[in-house]
Amino acid sequence: MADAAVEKGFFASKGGSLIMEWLFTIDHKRIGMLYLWCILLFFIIGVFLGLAIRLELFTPGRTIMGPQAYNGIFTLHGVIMIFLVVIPSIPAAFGNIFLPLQLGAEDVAFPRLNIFSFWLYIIGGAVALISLFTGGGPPDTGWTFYVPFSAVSTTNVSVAVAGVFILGFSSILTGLNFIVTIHRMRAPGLTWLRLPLFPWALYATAWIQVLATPILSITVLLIAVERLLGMGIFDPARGGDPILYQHLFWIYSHPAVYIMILPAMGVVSDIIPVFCRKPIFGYKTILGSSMAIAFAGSLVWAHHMFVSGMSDTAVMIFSFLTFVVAVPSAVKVFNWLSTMYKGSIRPEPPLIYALGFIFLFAMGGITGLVLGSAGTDMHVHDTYFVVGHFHYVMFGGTGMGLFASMHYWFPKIYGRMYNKKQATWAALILVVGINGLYFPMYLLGLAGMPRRYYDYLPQYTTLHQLSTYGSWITFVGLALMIWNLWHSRKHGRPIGKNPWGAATLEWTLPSPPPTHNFDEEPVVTHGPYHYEGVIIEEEVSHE
Amino acid sequence: MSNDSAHSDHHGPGYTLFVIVWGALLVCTALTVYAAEIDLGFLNVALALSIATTKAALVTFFFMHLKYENLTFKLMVLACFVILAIFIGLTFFDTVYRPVG
Amino acid sequence: MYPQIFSAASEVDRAFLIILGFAVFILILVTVVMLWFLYRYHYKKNPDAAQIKGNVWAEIIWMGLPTVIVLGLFWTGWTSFKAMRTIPEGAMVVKAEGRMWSWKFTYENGKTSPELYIPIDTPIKLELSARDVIHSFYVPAMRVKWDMVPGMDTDAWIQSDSLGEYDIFCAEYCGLKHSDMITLLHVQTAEDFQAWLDSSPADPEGKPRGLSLMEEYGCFDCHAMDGTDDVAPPLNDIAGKDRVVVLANGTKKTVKADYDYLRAAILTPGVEMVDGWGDEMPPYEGDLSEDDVKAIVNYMLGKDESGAPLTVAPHPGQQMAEAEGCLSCHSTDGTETERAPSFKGLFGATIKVSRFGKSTTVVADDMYLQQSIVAPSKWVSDGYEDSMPPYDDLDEETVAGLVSFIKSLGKEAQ
Amino acid sequence: MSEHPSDYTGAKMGMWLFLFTEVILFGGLFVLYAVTLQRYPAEFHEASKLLSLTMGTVNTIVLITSSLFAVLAVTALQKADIRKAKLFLLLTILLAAVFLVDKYFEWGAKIHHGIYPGGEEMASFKPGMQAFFNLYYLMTGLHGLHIVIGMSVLGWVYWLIEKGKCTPEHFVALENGGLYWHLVDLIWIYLFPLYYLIA
Ligand code: HEA
Ligand code: HEA
Ligand code: HEC
Ligand code: CUA
Ligand SMILES: [Cu+2]
Repeated sequence: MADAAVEKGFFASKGGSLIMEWLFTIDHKRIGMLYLWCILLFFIIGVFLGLAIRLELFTPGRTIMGPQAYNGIFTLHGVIMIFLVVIPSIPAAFGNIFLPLQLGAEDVAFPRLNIFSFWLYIIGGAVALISLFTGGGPPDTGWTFYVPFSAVSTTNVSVAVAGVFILGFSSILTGLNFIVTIHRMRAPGLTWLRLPLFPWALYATAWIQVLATPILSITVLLIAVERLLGMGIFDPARGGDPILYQHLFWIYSHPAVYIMILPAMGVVSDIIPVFCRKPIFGYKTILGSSMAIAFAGSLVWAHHMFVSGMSDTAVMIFSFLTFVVAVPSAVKVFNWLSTMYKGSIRPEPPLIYALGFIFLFAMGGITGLVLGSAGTDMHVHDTYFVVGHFHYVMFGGTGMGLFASMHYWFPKIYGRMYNKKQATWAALILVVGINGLYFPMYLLGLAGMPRRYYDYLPQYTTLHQLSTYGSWITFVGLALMIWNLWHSRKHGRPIGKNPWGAATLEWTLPSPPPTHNFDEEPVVTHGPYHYEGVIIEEEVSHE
Repeated sequence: MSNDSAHSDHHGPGYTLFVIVWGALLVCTALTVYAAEIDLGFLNVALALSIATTKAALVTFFFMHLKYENLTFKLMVLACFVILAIFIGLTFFDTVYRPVG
Repeated sequence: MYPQIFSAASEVDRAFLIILGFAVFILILVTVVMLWFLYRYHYKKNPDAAQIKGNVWAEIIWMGLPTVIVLGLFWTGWTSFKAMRTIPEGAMVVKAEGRMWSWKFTYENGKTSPELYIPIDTPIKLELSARDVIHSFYVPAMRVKWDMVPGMDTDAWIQSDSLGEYDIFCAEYCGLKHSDMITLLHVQTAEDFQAWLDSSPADPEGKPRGLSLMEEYGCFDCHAMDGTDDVAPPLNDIAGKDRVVVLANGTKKTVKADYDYLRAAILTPGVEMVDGWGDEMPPYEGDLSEDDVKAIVNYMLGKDESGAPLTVAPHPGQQMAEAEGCLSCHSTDGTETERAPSFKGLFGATIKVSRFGKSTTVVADDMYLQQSIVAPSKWVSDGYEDSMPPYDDLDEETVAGLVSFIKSLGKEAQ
Repeated sequence: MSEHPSDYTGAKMGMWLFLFTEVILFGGLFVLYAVTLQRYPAEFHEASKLLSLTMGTVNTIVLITSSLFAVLAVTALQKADIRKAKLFLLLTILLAAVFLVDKYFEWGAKIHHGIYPGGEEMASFKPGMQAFFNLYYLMTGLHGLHIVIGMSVLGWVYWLIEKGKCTPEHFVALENGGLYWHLVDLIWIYLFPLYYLIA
């Protein structure tokens, strides 16, 4: 019996009902798994909505739905993808599971708070979904909820922003928990400079979550107040200023894009050295750039507002700062590439996904420069160029980062290995598909096609159709990947503790890790990328 | 992880200190009300805010025991206020320089 | 990219070239290096990794160099922006107003138009404003985009070095028909422009003034005239009907749609709202002169401007359709001939067409109708031959008149 | 698995972080306030005159004093004087209630005069003054909500002491409750001059 329990690790039932054991668990690994499943579920919903958008745009005019439905669908697509998928994705799922393990800790600092933020996530998600079926129907404002439109729209905006409000708190509490965990729960010998880069990235992310998200809360609260009491806080006739709404919104939402990307960068920084068998190049620079991005990320929000009617001085300042933030990202890319230099590279699936990440993130990030430059942004702002940019960084960046983590840690979580060949193929198809899907959007944007358009002029038809074909290729890659992982969960080849030969603490545990993590508190004596003497344990050991 | 005895050697300061700080806060309040009576133009706002900040500092350092916390805590508080200052400050680059009209 | 007709925008295009050029270069570099390393240092070729932990100089270089480059990019971007924002002294002023979901351009002599006409090679200052929510004035051919914010005055400037017609888009999401908020920029010779500017907005061929006003003010963007609910209640046959309205304090009452009711519904729509509809209609108070309101209300009441009952005049487009010979193939009463589909009920219908030889369906909206007249071969309705001649020599007004005539023959009731 | 065995510093750190989120939450409104003040200094001046300086000052003193009692409660508990700690805590909550009563009368008077969002008097104000009062209601309203939350938290801590779950050895609950209460005070320290004193 003891044996079976070890084999199932933290999955092993302790005899309670499923609900009690999972929904009320305070084990960080279970909470992480709950997040993972919910995030994947929402991701699939979001993806179907994305697919519906693409089908509608296959021809000008009406293809499969009317304008009201379209506007609702892209709003929902944006809200789900941003607030329910990419913001929680890596930190809430993999952060929860692996942060304490990488620190050599028993759990996060506040386990009850942890499950509470999961409930908030579920409640927030449920409220957001309820807004679809009640009141005036699905909100049609876009995920940015700009006033005054969001104040006059007859759709169910109030309920939707209530959902966003709750989700914000879920995110804040996760961040808070992680900061305290990293400060207080590192194993003996695990100094700040021996911390793997994934916890470092989570640390930087957590600060953004704590210090930026409350602005979102107050902003959506103001929308609700505006709708329910009609105060006119953003109404010029009553002394308000609609552009201030945009400031408040982006004060949160720009830093939020770094909430999305930093954890993915952290994962990639952890994966690359493992498969190159050499330490990460410039460890301190990478962790420094994470913190720099987190800080400088809060200085650039108004680059979303270059043509909003704000002052030209502000345009200059924010454009300047935007370019400055691009540098730490560039530094990371160069350091990753240098890590490969003279390595002994094993192209296993996690590495393929990580390299896919670098390529796609660079494709997206570099067009951020076009957007950050005031003159060029004037042309491409609110066109498909922007849509292309953020899909590359969010899907190609965060999405691929999430997939990389899934493939990297899958054997740890399930104690089994997926089909590596299929995983690699899925990665390659995804890279091709994502380019097919989003590259035409750059061209559309340069040609002047505005975003959030239900209908378009005939001259844009060809590019829209190319993009739609691309979405089908993406679909194939995604389906193959998910099927492979789903199947291998139960039927994969059993695998040993440390199939990749990684040097961080989670790989010293059995797979899946036991409920109590470490039998005795580990003592750390070297850095996280020290591969000397680390054995690749492919086989299940029978000690 | 701190060992459990860590906080038994945490001797907070005594009652008197806090009563003194309270007295100082009341004096500040009186001062700021008085200062508002005299017209200093825009300086009024600046003065009121400096007094408020003094009071806020008294509250954080003494009532909230920040004075007795270690450097990490102090840096964190600093980070929070720096960020808030950035949010307010950078917004002014827009609103102050908007063409009037 | 789009052809470019604005001299100040050439700096923007140069900035595009520089930044995109840099982007392509760095992307190729990153990708090639990545793939080369992947190949060169494959573990079979290179079984022992060199334990390099970093290199201070390398890192300083790739922190410093990008910083310098990036600041250069910032500067090109900013100067090009500055050029677009520096409005020349003495530019001709045109007021542009955005509203759900149409445009109104007002010239210095008081003439208004839903499309923008400008003379060639003349700097134009656009004073932008919005009536209800935020819209954005966007001319891709000029790289100009600027938001129109309710309650705020913003401006932009344009100038064209080429004659022709260019698209104007609304680039800020503004609700249901955001994507229909498209209009045209006509660049004319100085003489043509002057002639256009001086022509009085007189009713084309006896169209009632109330109707042209309603078209001009965008009423039909929200209201239909065929009894169907659009974004707003339909306005045909409204005269004398009982309306249930909701007052500001939430109570409901029933009123008759008489002159005063309709007048108030236009000028201050938020005060008495039709039950079941939201407060989306912008108030037209101060925008419409008392005369104009009178004309509109009388038109809705089925009277002419003086208040006398109207004899239904034939639709102005009918004459055009006859003159251009459309009616020799198309019927207007629903009878399908072998040669061409009927106009009746065409507008709004979902029809099967073949496009480049592939069959799809489209909705016969404004754009479709317009395209079907100018370039009929693009979409060929199923069951018909590609036998209609392209009418690409018609002027804009005539095409618009024809489209509006087809629309007047009813919307497909679905 | 139990809650992590009382990591005192960790718990306090968590509380501080939470306070930061509160600061930033109000910070959003401070952004609005700052910008609007800069735009309509004269109107703010005028509108501020309509507020009762006496009531504002009284409330400031009340809140500062309640903050004092909160910190004294912590000190008393640290010194293992449970009886005193409970007394101070009660006084804190009592003064909070006084604050709310004062606020009730203040708001009531304004609303009575039609100065509230949607009120007739308010509608006749200049835009800048309307903005002043909109923000006034928003910020003092949100602050009032925090007073209520703070009272509940302190009440709960009182109950913990009563039950012997918050003791001279494990007083972090009281300390954190106190921290929260000081924050509420801190925000008022700024609201007071910004609304009452710029006349
Ligand atoms: C994961 C999310 C994510 C990330 C990481 C980024 C990263 C960046 N973004 Fe993006 N952005 C979004 C998500 C994201 N963005 C979203 C969602 C929107 C639209 C919101 C909406 O309106 O709905 C948006 C919109 C947006 C705009 C507004 C456009 C508009 O509406 O007009 C701008 C403008 O400056 C911008 C800029 C940038 C920049 C400069 C970066 C930089 O951080 C990028 C840095 C990366 C690189 C530079 C590439 C890698 C480096 C190299 C290959 C080395 C070589 C590089 C150099 C030497 C510089 N973004
Ligand atoms: C991480 C975030 C994220 C992700 C992953 C995506 C993914 C996709 N998005 Fe995204 N999108 C946003 C975030 C994201 N989006 C945001 C924030 C907006 C702005 C909203 C706004 O304007 O307010 C937006 C807007 C947006 C638009 C612009 C709408 C407009 O402006 O009018 C378009 C248009 O094509 C689009 C398309 C897609 C597509 C095709 C996908 C692809 O995911 C689709 C690719 C995948 C597939 C095609 C696979 C389909 C899979 C299945 C069918 C199921 C598979 C089956 C099994 C697994 C068993 N999105
Ligand atoms: C943005 C959309 C929009 C535009 C543009 C618009 N309306 Fe309306 N209109 C509405 C809506 C929604 C209602 C119903 C709610 C209300 O009464 O305010 C309405 C109601 C009305 C009514 C009352 C109808 C009834 O059933 O009693 C009249 C009359 C009217 N509009 C006339 C006009 C005229 C004339 C114009 C142009 C000058 C116009 N509208 C432009 C949206 C619009
Ligand atoms: Cu007007 Cu979009
Ligand atoms: Cu941004």
